[in-house]
Formats: sequence, structure tokens, C-alpha cells
Amino acid sequence: MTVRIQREPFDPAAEVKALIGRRTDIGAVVTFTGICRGADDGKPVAAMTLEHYPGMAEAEIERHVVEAQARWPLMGVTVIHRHGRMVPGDDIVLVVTMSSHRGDAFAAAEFLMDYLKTRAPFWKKEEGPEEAGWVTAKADDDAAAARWAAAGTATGSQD
Amino acid sequence: MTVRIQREPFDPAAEVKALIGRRTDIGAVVTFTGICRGADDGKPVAAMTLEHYPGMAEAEIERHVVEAQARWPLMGVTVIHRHGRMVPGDDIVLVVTMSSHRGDAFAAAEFLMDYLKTRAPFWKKEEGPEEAGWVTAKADDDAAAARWAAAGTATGSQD
Amino acid sequence: MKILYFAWVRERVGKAEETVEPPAGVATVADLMEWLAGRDEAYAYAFENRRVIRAALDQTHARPEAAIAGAREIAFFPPMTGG
Amino acid sequence: MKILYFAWVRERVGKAEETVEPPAGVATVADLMEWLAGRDEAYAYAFENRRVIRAALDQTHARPEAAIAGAREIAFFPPMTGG
Repeated sequence: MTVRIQREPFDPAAEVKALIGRRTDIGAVVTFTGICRGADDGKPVAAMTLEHYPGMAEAEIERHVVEAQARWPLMGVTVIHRHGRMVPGDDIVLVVTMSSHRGDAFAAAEFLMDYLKTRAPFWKKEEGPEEAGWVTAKADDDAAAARWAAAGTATGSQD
Repeated sequence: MTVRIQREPFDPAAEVKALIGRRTDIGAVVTFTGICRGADDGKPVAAMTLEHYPGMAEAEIERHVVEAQARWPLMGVTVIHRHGRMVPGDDIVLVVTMSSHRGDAFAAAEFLMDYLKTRAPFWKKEEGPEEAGWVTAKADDDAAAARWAAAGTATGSQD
Repeated sequence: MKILYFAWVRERVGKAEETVEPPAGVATVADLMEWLAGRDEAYAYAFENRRVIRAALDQTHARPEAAIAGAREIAFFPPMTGG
Repeated sequence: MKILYFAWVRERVGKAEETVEPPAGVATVADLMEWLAGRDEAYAYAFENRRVIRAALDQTHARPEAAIAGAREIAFFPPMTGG
């Protein structure tokens, strides 16, 4: 498991390579990259600043990686979340999941992203052309996270 | 849309970069990489050869990309499938999906992989330590593909 | 019409493609498989379990009951195992 | 005990952290928010809509009814918007 909170950009390809190493039992690698958009609900975004709770952010993400590892047979997980100021087009977050079979890698990546959105202590403040404002939490994200409480474990054994 | 069938390895990072270009409306990038494993159901695999139906393979994948684009608001899709001989650890297939919101990108990537497994005209022949044999289709994969016939379209608007 | 074979169907038939002229009564994909199976032992072996063999008409998946009239290219192959 | 504030809670309170000694009757997270809200106008503004404010006790999410006894670090913040 690799969990990092950092100001610097990340390199998804390097993270995947480091996670695979010389293993030959991995059949499926899913990566999710979240990117800063130039508009949010139609409002232009010139930049955003991501604030976080140092210590708790790492701990909270690690707890959810441990839960993902308990739910699905994963062979590697990397989560990197940036903080600080970002402009549209900048990468914000990376999740990499690896498994023998694709269903498990997809499910774990979605699970981790849904939890990052709703439980990891990060807050976005967007700068518009004239003003800046804190992003409000979305009901959609809470709904997306809630489905994992009801749903079971592994989704199948497709590879 | 980029669909390629090729013998050569691919570079997921370069494909993602080419697909994003200078756009700033993309919030979510999902990549799936399928990798040749060193064992299948406990039997060691020394190498595999992927045969395909030239012409139909491209057409069939393109049809499914068009269907994915109709189901989810995608901003970019790349599918690359290799053919020829591969050894454990080699990349076999790449699917990249991009959208404003993560739910759509995840769903489209899973949809495309499920269809590639069951509908795209490719056949794997595995070389064990002593013998070689064609891989048989898995009921799990048919079930995974079938769920898209019943399920609806976009999964939400989480970003 | 041109016929293509892939994977173990190709190995059993012993060729990747050929051009055939089936008699007039051969109207569907299933008819064509039955006619091919009767040609010799290699074809009989390739098509012995016809229910598992898939077909494509002009590069589009086709069911056994699909009419073959007008098709330029018909392919036979096992269930796909790509991805 | 040490208290941390994040995002607009921090901006409204006007500081990122402080050490406080609440009176004996302040037993839960909700009690602490109420006590803080009564300190001055800045705190009142920060905690005016207490139902939306989330809390963590020693870096673990905590509900309003959670007891604060023994906690070394309590944080208050809006709903999370990471990812």
C-alpha cells in the first residue's frame, strides 16, 4: 500500500510501474486520475486551493485502503492526493488498484474514490474570475459512497 | 475515438496525454490495463498468442465505443488491443475513458472491457511448460457483459 | 463465398480461409456449418460441436438462423477470449 | 485540549488552532460547539449552522454526541470536498 499526500504533481505511469515491480500474477490495473476542471456547474474556475488535515488525511485514506483490501483480493493499491494551489488541467488525485481480475480492480478503485470524496479531510476553494468560494459537498457523492455500505464484497472473477 | 489493433506494446501515459490535449473540461480519467499473467487457474503460462480477426476486430470495438458514447457523456475514449505473442507481465489491452465526472468514466471503462472480453474477435492460446491450449470462454465474462443489457445509462453525476 | 476460420476451428479445418460454392439448399449459417461438417473428417472434427461455434457475416456477429444470401465473407470461430 | 479549524470554519473563527479549557459541563462534541459559539461573534458566525459542521476526535470522524473526555485533539470543519 502506498498513500501519499503531497504538494508536487505525480506520475501515474511511474506509480503503476513501481507497484507492479516484477510480479506476474497481476492481470488487471485500474487507474483513476482526478483533474482540476476549468468550470464547475457552469461557473468558470481560474484555480483552486486544496486544504487538508495533515495526519488525519493519511490515516483516513489508509483506513479505507485497508477496508478495500479486506473486500477485494487486491495485489496493490496506491493513493496520492495533492494539496495546495492547482489550475485547470492539473492532476489532483490518483488511485491505482491491481488484481488478478478486472472486476475486483474496478470495484476497489470506485470504492476508494467514493470514500475520498466524502470522508477524506480535504476542502476545495475555487477562484473564479472575480471571487473565491469553498466548494459545497454534493449529495451525489454521499449517495455514491453510501452504496458501498449496502453492497457486498467481490463482484465476480472476470479477468 | 482512438481504436487500434497492434502487435507493438503501448504507452498508457502517452495515450492519456494525447487524448486530453489542451482540454480543461475533463475531470475524470479512468484507464484499464490488462496484463498477461504467469498462471491461469493455477496452471503456469509461459507465453500466450493472441489471434484476431483483422477488420472485424476494429469494427466490433468501434461499434462498442459508439455505444458507450451514446450511454455516457464521454470526452474521449481510447482502446488498444495487442495481438501476437506475449509473455507474463506484457500489456495486452488498454482502455482509457474520460468524462467530467468519475461515475461515467468508470462505467464506460467497465462496459468496454466486459464487451471486449465477450464480443471482440480475439482468441488466446496459452503455452504451458509442456503443452499449448486455447483459452475457453468464461461464464463470468458472459454474466459481466449481460448486466449492461439490463442496466440503464449514466450512473450519476459525481465528479 | 469466402469463408474464414479462426483459433481451433482454423487448426482443425487446416486452413485459414477458402472460397466455397455451397448448393442452393444451404440458406442459413447453421445450414452452412452442417454442409461444411459433411465435407471430410477434418471439417467434421472442426464442426462436431456446432453449438459452441460462433459465426460472423461480413464482420458482424450472426446467429445460426441468419440467412447467408448476399454475404461476401463468413467467418467461424470459438467463443471470444480477448481483453 | 487542542482544537483545529479547517476551511471556512477556520476562516470564520480567524485562527487555525488553539488550546482551550472548556468548563466541566461540556461533555460532547455538540456541547463543545455550543460553548465555542458563545465565546464571541466570530465563533458564533463559524458555528451558526452547527448541523453542517463535522468533527474529528484524535483524527477520527466523530458524531455530535461523542464524548470528548480524554481527547487530545478535536477538529471542526465543513463537509469534505476532496478527491
